Amino acid sequence: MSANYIDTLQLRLTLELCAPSDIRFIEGIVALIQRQCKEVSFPSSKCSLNIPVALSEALANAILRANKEDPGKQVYVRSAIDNDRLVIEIRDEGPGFDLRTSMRDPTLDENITREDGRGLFLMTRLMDRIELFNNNGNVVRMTLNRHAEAE
Amino acid sequence: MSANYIDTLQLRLTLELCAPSDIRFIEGIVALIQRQCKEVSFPSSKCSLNIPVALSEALANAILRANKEDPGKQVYVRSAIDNDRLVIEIRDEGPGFDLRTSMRDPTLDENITREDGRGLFLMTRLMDRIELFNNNGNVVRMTLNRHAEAE
Amino acid sequence: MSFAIKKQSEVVVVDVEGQLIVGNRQELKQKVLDELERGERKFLIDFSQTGYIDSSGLGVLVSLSKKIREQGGELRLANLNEDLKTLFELTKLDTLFQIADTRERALETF
Amino acid sequence: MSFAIKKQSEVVVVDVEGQLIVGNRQELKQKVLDELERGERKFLIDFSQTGYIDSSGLGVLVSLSKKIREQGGELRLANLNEDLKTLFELTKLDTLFQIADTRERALETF
Ligand SMILES: Nc1ncnc2c1ncn2[C@@H]1O[C@H](COP(=O)(O)OP(=O)(O)O)[C@@H](O)[C@H]1O
Ligand SMILES: Nc1ncnc2c1ncn2[C@@H]1O[C@H](COP(=O)(O)OP(=O)(O)O)[C@@H](O)[C@H]1O
Repeated sequence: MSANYIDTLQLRLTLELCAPSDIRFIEGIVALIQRQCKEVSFPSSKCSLNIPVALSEALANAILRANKEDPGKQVYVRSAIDNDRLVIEIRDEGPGFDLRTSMRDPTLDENITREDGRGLFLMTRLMDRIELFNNNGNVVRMTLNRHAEAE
Repeated sequence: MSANYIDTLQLRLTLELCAPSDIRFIEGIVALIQRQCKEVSFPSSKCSLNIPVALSEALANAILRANKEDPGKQVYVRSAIDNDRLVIEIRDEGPGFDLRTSMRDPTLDENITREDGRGLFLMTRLMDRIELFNNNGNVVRMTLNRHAEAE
Repeated sequence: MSFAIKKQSEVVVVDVEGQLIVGNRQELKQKVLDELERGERKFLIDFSQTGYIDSSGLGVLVSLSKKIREQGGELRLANLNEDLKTLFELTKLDTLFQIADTRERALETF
Repeated sequence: MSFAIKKQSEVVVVDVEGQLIVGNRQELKQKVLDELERGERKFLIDFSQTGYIDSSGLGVLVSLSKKIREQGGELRLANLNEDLKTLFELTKLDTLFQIADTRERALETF
């Protein structure tokens, strides 16, 4: 179906899942959500760059930083995609964190040769909006508009 | 991802859409929901027979019988798929109907050579459960279990 | 979806490519009735490339079969996959139609 | 996803097939460090068959580049598609690496 067809149908796809704290699940979860985005004809470079990279970062942080790969802890993912935007929420069982104090600029000379510290930076650059909530754990909500980056 | 992988993730996919009262949309909507069912590794003959035929019948009735192809009326579809079952709700803007009095047995000698009247019969045979509700129009809810037909 | 028609030794063979459903059954009906009017009497519908068939599609097959028989002709079906066989059994239409496993078998015995 | 390694005129060429992400970056790191230990000094990573790269993947490229340089060697990258170019520009890693458009161009100038 063409993008126009999708507009006519006012299609909305929601995905919910709960994954063990194991980084081997990341690639499959990303592929699932990529396919959901393609189903509503999300722009192709958003499907191949922005969404997989930002989602992969958020999942890696939830599994490694928040849940510390504890097999007793889970990561909850919810994505909602419609003609206007993608909203993904990732909930972990960690303490939460503060975006401003946790993120550094990896493009600065003193950081550019560091191996880590590019995750939150990429999430904020590749998504239109990042929000944090505390709700029985820590929720990271990422929003990507289908069209222009303006809100 | 294998079916087992999907079980581990407790995946749940929800689709919502609103279609104009035009039978040309049926095939595309059926294909969309078929792909969602394949995404959670629903058994293959349910994806290729039970779901498309029952859904196609319900959509055709909503568009032709309930909305009478009135371009001012819409058909609303909501499907929710998880590891256990598929639930599809089709809401039209018609008066509603009664399953018992509307359905006849098309396998009887007096009906077998008739052109029409096999839709509701197929829906009940291909799905595990059919329910009707009135909710600002008429809602047909069809449930198909992933595994045995028992409830 | 589309309907490819060709003639094979006295028999009009129709391939149903894709779905046979409420949205396109009129097209199949018209194509077959045109051939019937032109004098053709032997018809074979081949489902090897068919996805699913809905009740409207089944209905069109029933009514075509009747019209063809009224003109002294015959309609046969071939190549139903497992799903389509189930559909014909559920509706008992397997008792109404001459159904062959393969196109060759159907053509042989006309 | 997998990493195919072969030697092409003095240069160790690695093809990244699929994603380069937190789940597999260690495998790439180990493979390249093994070659470095074996005495290899010229490395080319080809991304023509790569999907996406996450920050861990980028991190591994940064640290490999450092380790190789410390041994007097050199790491080059080739065949970044538009998405990967955007990723390297966003992180300014396009200024840190020698990036060639094609594998041939990268091999020529080593
Ligand atoms: N979900 C999370 N829960 C707790 N802390 C987090 C989470 N996500 C990020 N952080 C904190 O933010 C820091 C920076 O994250 P990031 O930019 O992704 O770089 P890296 O993960 O490579 O350190 C992490 O090291 C961690 O302390
Ligand atoms: N959504 C609906 N709204 C109103 N009436 C309906 C609806 N679905 C079915 N019906 C009624 O039930 C009858 C039988 O439907 P069905 O078994 O699908 O056969 P057919 O549509 O070929 O008549 C229809 O003719 C119609 O009167």
